[in-house]
Amino acid sequence: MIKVLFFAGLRERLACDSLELAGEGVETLDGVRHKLGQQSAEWAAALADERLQMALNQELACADAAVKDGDEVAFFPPVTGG
Amino acid sequence: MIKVLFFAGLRERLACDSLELAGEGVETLDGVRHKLGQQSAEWAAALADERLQMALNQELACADAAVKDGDEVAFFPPVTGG
Amino acid sequence: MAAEISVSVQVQGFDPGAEYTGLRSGNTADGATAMFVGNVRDFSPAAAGQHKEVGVLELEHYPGMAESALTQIAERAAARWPLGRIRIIHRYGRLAAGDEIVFVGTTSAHRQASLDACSFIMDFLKSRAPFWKRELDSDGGSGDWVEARSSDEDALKKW
Amino acid sequence: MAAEISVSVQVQGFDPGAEYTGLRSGNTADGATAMFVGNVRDFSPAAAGQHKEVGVLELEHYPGMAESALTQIAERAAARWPLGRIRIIHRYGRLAAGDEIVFVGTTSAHRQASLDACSFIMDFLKSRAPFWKRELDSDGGSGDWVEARSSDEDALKKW
Repeated sequence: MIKVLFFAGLRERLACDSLELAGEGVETLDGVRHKLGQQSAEWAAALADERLQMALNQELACADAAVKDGDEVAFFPPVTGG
Repeated sequence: MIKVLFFAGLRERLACDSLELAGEGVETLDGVRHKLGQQSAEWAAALADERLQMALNQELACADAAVKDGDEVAFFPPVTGG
Repeated sequence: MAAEISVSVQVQGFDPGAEYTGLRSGNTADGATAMFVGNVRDFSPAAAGQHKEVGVLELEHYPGMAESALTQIAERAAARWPLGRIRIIHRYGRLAAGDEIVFVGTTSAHRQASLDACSFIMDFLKSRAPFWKRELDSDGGSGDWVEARSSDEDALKKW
Repeated sequence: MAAEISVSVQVQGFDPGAEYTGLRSGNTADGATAMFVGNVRDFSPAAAGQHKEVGVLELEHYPGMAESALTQIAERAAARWPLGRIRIIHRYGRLAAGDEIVFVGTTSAHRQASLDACSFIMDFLKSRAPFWKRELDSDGGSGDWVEARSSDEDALKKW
């Protein structure tokens, strides 16, 4: 399984903090995003936002980063700390 | 009269904190420097140091700045505060 | 000469004076200390012109990643400048106008290194550390998320 | 929107924590505070490689001009960046290793403005404010005057 986390505005829009996703057929962060988008049009739209940032095992990562079983993935809007 | 101050290493080399100089024939900061240099070879040498900075009425100034009676002039080595 | 790095992600406030003391304690090799403190402002930068009052800010963060992101930014700074100590604190949770949000402190033998590193850390923290601000409404309800500014992303280009 | 400028040239020490409090007090318009503190190091930068111990430093200054030079530098910074408050303290007299020499603090609505102004003020202070350092010998006798560094003059070119 792949653990998926959502933060801030995206978390609210999806009404979901985190979920577990079966890793079959998912090879990259973009693959995770596509699989999640199949849940509904709302999820597809929310995850299609080009400004979304992605993290893989708590490090910022690109859409083509390889994902494997046991990984922790996160999607979130551009950060606004500091 | 023109009040002339010396600071730091220059003050020590000249063994002089300050003096009063008659303003006759002195038109610029460089003129003050030349007139002071006439006191002795040691003064001439100390004041010939090209790195010396000059102030006129407590503002950094260039050698050609005009000097008049009642002004306060200062000569000192490059500053090293901070 | 690895820099000493200390990172805290916390709910509670901090005392910049005490942080200064910590950066200096037993540290006479470094003559330069640069510090930056970010506080909650009383108006929203997004509301250009119209000074919208901000009563309370809520900061969400990604636990675990927030600490490691800040540590990595500090390590990048330490690799680039000759730093003695680096201290970063970032708060999360609810904050009122005037409250401290973030502290960055750096020490070095060279003043420009300490100031540049402080600026570098703040720039990367703004665009790379997983924190999100929301302005709560005056009635305490959930307000709008603060939008990221392109000027913050642009600020990274100078490094 | 003239910045509030406060300059002190003094023998006595100062408390950076108290200075931070002064910069922030009643100041919720500015979300950014940048500070720089210079301390007496335990070795001489002139003695490259060979760590010459410095016990005591003596700082001479030009009374009157020192205050006005620092005020002018602060005014130049205020004309260039949108600053709320500027605080500069420079000590003179005898200082021991670890003692604070100089404090520069700036506040702004913009973090980069506060950090750049702090760096600008330190650069101009180093090359334009009339202070001179002398390293006293360990037996308390008059030691050598610190030589000005060309790197300090060069630092002005970026502004």
